[in-house]
Amino acid sequence: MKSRVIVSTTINGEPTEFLCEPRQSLLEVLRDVLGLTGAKEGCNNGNCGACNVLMDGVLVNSCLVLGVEAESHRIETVEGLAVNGKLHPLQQKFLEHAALQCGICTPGFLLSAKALLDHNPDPSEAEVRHWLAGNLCRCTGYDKIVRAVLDAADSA
Amino acid sequence: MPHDVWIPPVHRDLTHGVERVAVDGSTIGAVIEALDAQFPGLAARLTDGDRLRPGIAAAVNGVVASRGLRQKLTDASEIHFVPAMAGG
Amino acid sequence: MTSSQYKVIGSRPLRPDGVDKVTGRAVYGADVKLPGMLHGKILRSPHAHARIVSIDVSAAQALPGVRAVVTARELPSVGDTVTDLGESVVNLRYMSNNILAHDKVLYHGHAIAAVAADNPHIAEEAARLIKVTYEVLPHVLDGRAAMAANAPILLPDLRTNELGKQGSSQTNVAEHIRHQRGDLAAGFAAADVIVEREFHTATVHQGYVEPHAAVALWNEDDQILVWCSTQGSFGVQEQMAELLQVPPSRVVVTPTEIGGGFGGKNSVYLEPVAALLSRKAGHRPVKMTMTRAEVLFGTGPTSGSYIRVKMGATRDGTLTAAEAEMIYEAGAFPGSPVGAGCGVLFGPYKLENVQVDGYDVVVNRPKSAAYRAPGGTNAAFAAEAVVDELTEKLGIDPIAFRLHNAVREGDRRADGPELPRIGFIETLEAARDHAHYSAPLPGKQRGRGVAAGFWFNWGGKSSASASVNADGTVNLVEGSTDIGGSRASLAMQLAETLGIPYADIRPQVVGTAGVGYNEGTYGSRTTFSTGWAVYELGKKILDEMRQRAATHWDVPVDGVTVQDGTFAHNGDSMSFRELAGQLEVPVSVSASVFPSGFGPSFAVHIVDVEVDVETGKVEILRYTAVQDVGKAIHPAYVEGQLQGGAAQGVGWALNEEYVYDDKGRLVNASLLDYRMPTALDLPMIDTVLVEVANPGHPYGVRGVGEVPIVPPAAALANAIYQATGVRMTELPMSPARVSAALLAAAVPA
Amino acid sequence: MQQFRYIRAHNVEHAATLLLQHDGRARILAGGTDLIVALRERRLETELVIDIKGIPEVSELSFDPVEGLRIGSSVPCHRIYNDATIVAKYPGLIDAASLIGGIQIQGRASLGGNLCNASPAADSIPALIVHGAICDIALPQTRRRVPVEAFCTAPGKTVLERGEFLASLHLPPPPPGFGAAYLRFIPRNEMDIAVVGVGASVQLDESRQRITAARIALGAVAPTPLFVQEAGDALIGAEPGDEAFARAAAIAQAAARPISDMRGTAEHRRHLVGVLTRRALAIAVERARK
Repeated sequence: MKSRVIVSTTINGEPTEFLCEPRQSLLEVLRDVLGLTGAKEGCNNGNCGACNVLMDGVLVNSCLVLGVEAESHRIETVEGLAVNGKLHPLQQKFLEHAALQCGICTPGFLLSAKALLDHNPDPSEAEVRHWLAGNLCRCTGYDKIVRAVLDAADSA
Repeated sequence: MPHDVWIPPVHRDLTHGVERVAVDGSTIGAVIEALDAQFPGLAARLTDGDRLRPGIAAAVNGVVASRGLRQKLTDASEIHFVPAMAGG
Repeated sequence: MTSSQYKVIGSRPLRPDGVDKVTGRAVYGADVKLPGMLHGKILRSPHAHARIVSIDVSAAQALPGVRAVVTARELPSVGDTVTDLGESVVNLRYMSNNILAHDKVLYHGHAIAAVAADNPHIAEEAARLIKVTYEVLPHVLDGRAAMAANAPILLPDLRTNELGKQGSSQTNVAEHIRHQRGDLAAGFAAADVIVEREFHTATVHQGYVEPHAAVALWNEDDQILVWCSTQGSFGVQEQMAELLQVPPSRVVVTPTEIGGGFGGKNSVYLEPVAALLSRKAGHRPVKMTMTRAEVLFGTGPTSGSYIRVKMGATRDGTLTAAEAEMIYEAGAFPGSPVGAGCGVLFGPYKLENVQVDGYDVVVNRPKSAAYRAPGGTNAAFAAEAVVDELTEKLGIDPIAFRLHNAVREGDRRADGPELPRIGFIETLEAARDHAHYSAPLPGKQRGRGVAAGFWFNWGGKSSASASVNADGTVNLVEGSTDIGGSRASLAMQLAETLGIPYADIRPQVVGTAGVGYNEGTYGSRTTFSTGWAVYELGKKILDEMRQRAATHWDVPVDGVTVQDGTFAHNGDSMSFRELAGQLEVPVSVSASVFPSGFGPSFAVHIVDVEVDVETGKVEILRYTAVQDVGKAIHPAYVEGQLQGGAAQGVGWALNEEYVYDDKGRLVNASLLDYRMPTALDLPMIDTVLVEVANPGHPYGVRGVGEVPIVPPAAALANAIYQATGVRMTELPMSPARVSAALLAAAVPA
Repeated sequence: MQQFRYIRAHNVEHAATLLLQHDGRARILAGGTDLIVALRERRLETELVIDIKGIPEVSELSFDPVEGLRIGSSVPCHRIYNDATIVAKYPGLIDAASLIGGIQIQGRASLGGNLCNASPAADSIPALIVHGAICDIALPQTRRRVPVEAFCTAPGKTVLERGEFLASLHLPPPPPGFGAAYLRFIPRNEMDIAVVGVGASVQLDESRQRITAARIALGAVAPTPLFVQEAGDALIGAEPGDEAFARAAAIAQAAARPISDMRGTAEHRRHLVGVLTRRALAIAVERARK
């Protein structure tokens, strides 16, 4: 039985090919095969959001996607947020609002927040909280994260 | 000048219920030696070889002594033996 | 002191590690990758309590891709050495037993054996092929049940340390401690009102989002190199040395970025196992990471507890006596935070007649680890509920009552020593005067609760070094794991001391090979103690720079002054940067400190809730955390500590708990069913930073990280009472429990 | 995780044929939010994973005023609640689709997968039942139709037989005066499994003052999602209001067979069935009157 397959995909705008076993999740592929360790494993069953990435612009848990499913799809990770050396407004606002402490959940929050602002550029606090409820943060109590996202929306 | 040494409740069986003892000593170690002379067994409860027993700290005038048994005592001090705890 | 005295302290600059963390570049434990690296996996016990009859690893060893299998046989035997590993006092034999079970498994999830293989999937397959034969034993999960005469015995050699004396019979009670002052009977006799209640709190986990991760390489030259996510690299070094019986100098620990700790990443779990696997697998590096289930099965948690509290007060609201009994579940090995709980319990109050009895009891649950103000939340939940009931019975405003009884400088703690300058009164006054406290709260089933909290804080040993660069910047090399922005708070203190801009300090966290000894980032100590070290560095650098300036001008050093980063002599002056650019002899300094003037922290939390009396669900409408923070070096990061502590306390209060089945198996070991708060479960958390400078620190710093988790559960219980008239005495106050209590009390919808 | 092969099926026949060939040793992958976790945790074993998301029919989402709504079994939740027509016409379904997991779960999870996972606590199933949904089940050559309330047979078990898989779901078009709602109770406000879920739908007469038909379905209080026909029937002819809702709620409570587990106690669950049934009916009626 052939254990590995070639997958052609686009990651952060770059056409990318990789070899993976069908049992490897997209998260494993990103981290272990492609060296993109920005996506984090916090639970590996879709309950913490630390591994969130965008797949064709849709927010997904990369631990709940098989690497082979990325074939012909577009993946965006935290590594692709800053463009030409300039931080994405969300990244900048997370820093300014002290919206991270340990930082492990930050990449996942940034992707969730980006998906939100792409979908709804002017969210209310309630909408931000709803959209981020699939991302766990144990350090901040969410206050400063929510403020950072609202501020990023305002300044966009 | 003697120090005012407070005996922890769990060790007052050795001091026949006495809560505060006045003893001399130029270091915490010397104070414990003096206590032990008066109340045999106290040193064994408070020390482990040449150090304070793990989990026990000496507080001198409300401040945890960083040098353990070798902590110097200049003036008459109030001394407590308290649980050493750092936290999370 | 006013903040205007400072140029850097009190401002809110961006953290030095921020860009790495928002771009995904920061390297955490699981991100480490070394050439030739293998992957390890642990096999864990399916039983709560069982004797290990045999372990057969042959099938695992035979699986292609498997490079090593280890069991407890590979761990050197360590005697009953009791050692102080910073955050807690541990018996190393027990610690070794917890790393890999020797002859018995003592909880569901107890590690038994481990495999190293070419990839994590093979390692996992192989671990499943290890055959263990068990003789299942009766188990006990509850502390009070474990104290009963006929309870199953976990540790046959355990004897109670009964008020300082060693017991002689088998037991699950490791220790009975007592704080006692004054005359309890007389105190209660003087009281007009006495309230006595019993409380229960569940086992809860620290819940850091990053699971434990470590890479170890046991080299051919017997150096053991470790990269791991830890609160303290020197603590890892010490534990490795003791557990593996090697000299500490042979263990080199490099800390990675850490994805949260809260006390749970002081102990080692994976590191010694990875090292043993590395040696056995031909000295290849071995990476081990835990799944989330393993984190819940095998690390943390903090103790569940039973607490009985009795307090008395006179009609005018003066506390006359307080008594308590506290039973804390240590987990499978001794070492619950009951000692700290005993100290926190009545910590906020001036009491002449007080007795607290604490029991450290082993049960078939994971060995407890420190968790943010260890033992404090349990204690405050009990004591602050009793205080609330007293205020109600006496008809006195809850904050007025606390102000009347609050400890201040010179008052004695329950364990004896006098308190230094503290800010509890100021904190209570700030809470009383806050708009939240007087805001109307209209609507049915709504209530406002208040609770106070105390935490000791800690100083501890810290070292740091620094060197001046030719461009006028300063490299700061420190060994304190940065969990929530301490690179910034340390760089700010150095910048302030030197009189140069914050941006000119380049802080870096290094491991055991790169800096002098540091205790871990625990006990709310880093900004305080490592801050002290950094302050010393600053003074040393200025001294050396003044000498260099004196040489430059060819004048006596006494004639050179330095202020705001400018060196001057008789009208000549040079900026720090100019002087740095002309140094012929480089300037580099180091400092090590063990400061003792850490001051305790006090917090008062106010919370508004609405209870859905039909479902039992509690919604938090508004939350304010008020705290004496000494001097807030970086106010935004201090606020973050208050907010994060409050959020963890809310989770502990409302939903978090370990749930076991009748066989003693943990059934909710996932982030789906271990319910930590989400962004939808919390409102904005307002903070008030009360700044009563700590006289024991050059910049007035006192620890801020731990006390904010102490009051939340009590504040919520008191708010639920105000909303419904029902007093909740068991954590978590989950909807099922609240609903049952409301139905029992026939509270109308 | 165990090793398996992965195949992308081109069409319904291809997928069904693969399933038949592998006879119990193959699994259908749609959103993967349940399947991948189950494989990782070894609750399921498989040799082959068949990805059906490339099959046009099973990824189709379409509404026809006469035929009603057709939801391909791999259509993720986010496509459903981002469709204005469905939002307007199938409010109970929208309630469920927008609270399965968090936003990132809804980016992948499908109602078909939620149904096939056959959890007693699945959020979509009570909602589908009260909307009268029918399952379209595919075999290599034939099809059969089963009402959603008859689809689950035990926890994790369905009526699907060898080689069968769920191709799509069909919901009849809602007539005027129809309203539905799904409510669940969870201890947190997100990322939780229903302690109790209740779906309710009502058909009001032209005056909107009387109930002509009603359906009530319960989640997490029996081995399978429970359609309580007698609770709905008890509302026929009734005037909407507290009294009628309480009557239906009492019947629903009596039909529930809850257990105590890590997510809730039997007592609390039975209590919640009453509370949620009343609340869901009130919302359904309010929507029916709009």
